[in-house]
Amino acid sequence: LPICPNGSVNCQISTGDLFDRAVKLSHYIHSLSSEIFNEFDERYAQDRGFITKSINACHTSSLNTPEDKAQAQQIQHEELLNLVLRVLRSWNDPLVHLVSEVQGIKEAPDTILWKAVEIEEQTKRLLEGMEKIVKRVQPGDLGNEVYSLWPGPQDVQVADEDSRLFAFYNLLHCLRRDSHKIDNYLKLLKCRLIHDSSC
Amino acid sequence: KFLDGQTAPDKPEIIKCRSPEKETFSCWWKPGSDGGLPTNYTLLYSTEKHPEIMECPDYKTSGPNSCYFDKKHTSLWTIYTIVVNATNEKGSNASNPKFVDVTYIIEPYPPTNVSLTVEKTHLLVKWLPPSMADIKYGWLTLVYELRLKAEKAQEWVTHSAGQQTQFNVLSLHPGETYVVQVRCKPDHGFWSQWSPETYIQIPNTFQERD
Amino acid sequence: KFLDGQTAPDKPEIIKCRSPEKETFSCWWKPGSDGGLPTNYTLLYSTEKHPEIMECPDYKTSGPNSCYFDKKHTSLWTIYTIVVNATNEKGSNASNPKFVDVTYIIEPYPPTNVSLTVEKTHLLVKWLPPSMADIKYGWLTLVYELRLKAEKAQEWVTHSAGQQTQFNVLSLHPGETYVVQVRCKPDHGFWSQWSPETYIQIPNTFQERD
Repeated sequence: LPICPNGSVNCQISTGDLFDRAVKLSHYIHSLSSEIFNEFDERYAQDRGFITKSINACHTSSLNTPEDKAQAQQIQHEELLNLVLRVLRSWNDPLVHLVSEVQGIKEAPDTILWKAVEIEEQTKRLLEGMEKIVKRVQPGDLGNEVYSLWPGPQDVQVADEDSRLFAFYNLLHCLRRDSHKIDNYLKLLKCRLIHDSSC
Repeated sequence: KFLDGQTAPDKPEIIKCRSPEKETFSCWWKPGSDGGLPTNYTLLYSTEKHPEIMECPDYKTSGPNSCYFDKKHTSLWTIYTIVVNATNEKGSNASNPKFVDVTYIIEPYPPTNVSLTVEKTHLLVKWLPPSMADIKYGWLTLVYELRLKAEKAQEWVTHSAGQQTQFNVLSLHPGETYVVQVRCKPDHGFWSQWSPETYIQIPNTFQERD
Repeated sequence: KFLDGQTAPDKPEIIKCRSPEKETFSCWWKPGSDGGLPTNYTLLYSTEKHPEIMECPDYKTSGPNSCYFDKKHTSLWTIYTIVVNATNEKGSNASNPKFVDVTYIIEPYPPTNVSLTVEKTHLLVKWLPPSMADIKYGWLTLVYELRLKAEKAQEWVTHSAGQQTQFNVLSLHPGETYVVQVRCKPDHGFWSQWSPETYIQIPNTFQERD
């Protein structure tokens, strides 16, 4: 089957288009992550002081990610792209777990369940796109290190309700944070690589 | 054998591919003549990531002469090369290939909640965009068109509303009943269907503009 | 000593923290009663990456009862634990801690240079992002909303412009004076204030679309 119309050689989606789609998807994923966190926080976490316990408790905290504009300006785009890929991959298992466990939360509204499923699905789509972008931007080895920074769901199995709710709260808190990082870095990379830092 | 008028089928033509929300898409084809014999149609496709030939996953959902690609088979990140083969006893014939990038074949669902309010000197038409993630999060801009006509008239009057989700229609006749529809289109995409017809009768007290 | 009515100061309250451009931020507090004695306020904070207690780097830039964190002292995606202490001769009292992630307290300044140009069939509204916001680099992404109304009308009509810095407004009445304002919001944050009101009179020659 000829791949491209009338024999043109390089018929593929432009890198600019790939970035556009990745940014739309990351924006959507973060918006959903914020909504699901806020909904859970309002319904299950009020006055439980979970925020103090969630300090330095994200499984991705050890990843050295830029935390202000100056740091982001210094980092090479290959490194930033790979960071985005690593953060995304580190959420594969936790999101699978989140979707299965959310159904066990007492009177969890459908909206929380729907958003968990949607976030997991769209994150997989974004990962597919990021792998394509990284291959396009730096054709070398994609580095498919198996990623499981996530220690696994042991807290969630414990009986006492407070610990179980905190385990969820922390997962959603970290998801909101990491999805915002991914969204921010992708918007920045798009401006840098596609619009020559002149968005 | 050819004397009995039976031949291989004509080349089918892929007429359009559309996606309502970039998560799924469908393609439709127009068969050519079937050469006087029972003819079978298969849609084959490949993508950059999976260059091996795959067959249409679902010939039913989008109706006759169609192929429906569900979420699992729809990727934002690749160009699809699609061909339809017509085959009968005498042989087969393939359509020209169609190259599809899902982001550029969006035909959104129509606008919703069309509301009509008669104000002193004009009719205020308001609507909501179709519910689609990209729109809700401000990442896909839609432009709108509305059309209206007196109930018994033949000709529609069409207005372009740009990105607005409301529009003031002037010069209407008191006592007349009007029917209104709205449609929308993304930057790189196709016009939606028109929204269902909405009716309104202009009261006699309406101040016609000179 | 207590007979002279002098006591330790009341507990202060941290009322708000805001970042205008995702690169610096400020917090403001409301003092309680000073117990009748000269009272001193200190803001102390720690972050996830630097758990040791640090003091506010700049009590001046953001006005009275405030602390300003410049670029060097501002990090995103990390929780700041902030407390304000009130101290006088009789003792001291600490506010409740406030937990802040700068990522979620961004409230930009309004858009600037709002310009209105009457074109043949519509009003073109154009504006610039707030001066301090570095949009070019992509660290901050803004979306915009504009509203307008006839000068004497009560109801504003609001339009969402997405990331664009201009918008065509249709269905305006010739001879009418309109007031327009624009505001902006980071992709994930708080709406700015509305820009100052800008006025324009639509000439009588203006072609109402119909």
